[in-house]
Amino acid sequence: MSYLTDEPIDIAGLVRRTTRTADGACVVFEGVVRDHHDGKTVESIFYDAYRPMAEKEIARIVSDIHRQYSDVQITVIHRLGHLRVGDVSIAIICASPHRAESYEASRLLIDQIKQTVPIWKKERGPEGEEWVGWQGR
Amino acid sequence: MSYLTDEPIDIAGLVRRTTRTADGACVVFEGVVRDHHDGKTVESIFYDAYRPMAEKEIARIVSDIHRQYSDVQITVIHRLGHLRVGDVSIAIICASPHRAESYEASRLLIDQIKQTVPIWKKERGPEGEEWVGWQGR
Amino acid sequence: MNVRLLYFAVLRDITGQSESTVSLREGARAGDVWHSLREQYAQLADYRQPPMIAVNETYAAPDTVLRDGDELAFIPPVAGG
Amino acid sequence: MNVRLLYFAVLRDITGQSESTVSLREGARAGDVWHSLREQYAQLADYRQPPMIAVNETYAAPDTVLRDGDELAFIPPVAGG
Repeated sequence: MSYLTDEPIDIAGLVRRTTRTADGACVVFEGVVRDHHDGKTVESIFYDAYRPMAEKEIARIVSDIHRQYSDVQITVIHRLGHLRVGDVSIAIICASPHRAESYEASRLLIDQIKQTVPIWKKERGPEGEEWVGWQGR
Repeated sequence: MSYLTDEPIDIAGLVRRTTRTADGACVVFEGVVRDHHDGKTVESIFYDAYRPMAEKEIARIVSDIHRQYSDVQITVIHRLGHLRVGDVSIAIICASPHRAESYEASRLLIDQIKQTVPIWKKERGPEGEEWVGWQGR
Repeated sequence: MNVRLLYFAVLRDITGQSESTVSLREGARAGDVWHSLREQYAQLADYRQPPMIAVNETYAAPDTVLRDGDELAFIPPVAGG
Repeated sequence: MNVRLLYFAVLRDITGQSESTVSLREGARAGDVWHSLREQYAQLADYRQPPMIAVNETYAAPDTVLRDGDELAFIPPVAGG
């Protein structure tokens, strides 16, 4: 299964497929395109990726977290391409018999995905466009 | 707005109405009826509440957490009545510009709601039915 | 004076009613009502301590003095979520 | 020997290409390729240190010795999520 998509993310469907009958808790994280960043207005974002490496890197992170939290069923999907304000860029679904593990796994997953997965975003606004993280170096 | 419902919870609709254009993160907690509890098989659950007091108590908790996390937009809804395995009993939606606050607020909300809101559940399984928490005292 | 007593969950099953009106002497406390319920229903005999108590939809201590027209409820262990 | 060099995000914009084949002497290291890119593109002059480096879809250190047929990519600061 791919961790990347060029289509809108069907979160309800993913939640349904992630949660097993033994699960009493499901924690969903949605990353959403917001209308500002570093004091600038954002109208849309273009997400680019080194696709095969991003797939491998997300798989590695999911496998690491699953090893730590074996009770947690995990689904991760990151959307690429042009997204507008309010669109969901990433969904992380964690389901488990008890809630503590799903909260912890969810938080670790998004933190690690943001740190190492080769995905980039170019923000577009009234003042032009810019690759996030590059100009600030 | 009521915090209680007798109908299935429309999570996607609640997420859409909770998230503002300034929000970059949305954390959704779903409590789900699971197929076992304390080693016993569960087939369905009946949720009962002291409705006016439960409304007030959830409102108080939401207001407390909102005071601590003023950036977080919060929606809470608890379903009552007969639920089957896999049905969502509670949904907590937290949206904020950055993710840390939504994770923390979400976790505190469910922990506090489980502690003090006058809602009860009667589990039904092949061995009969039982009000959770009472027999074990 | 009269107090409206509400029954929920296991207490509704045990007593077979969802509410009743109880007549109390002036100065009666919430905990006193629990003790007379215990005397009435054998299944409550083991529960010397009352469950949580709500007076007028707010949690209250067992020694809360009741007033005419109050709404009283004993709150069995909650299990929402 | 030849290495396939991939360009992403800001590096694709700066170089105007998505990939190229670079000929290297035996023993060349990943960091060496970054330094020749810097000489070629004025916009990279300020970036003495390379961004993160991937060799064959795995993160690697700048002193990694390259082999014929390797796939090399410089990874600008990531911003997924």
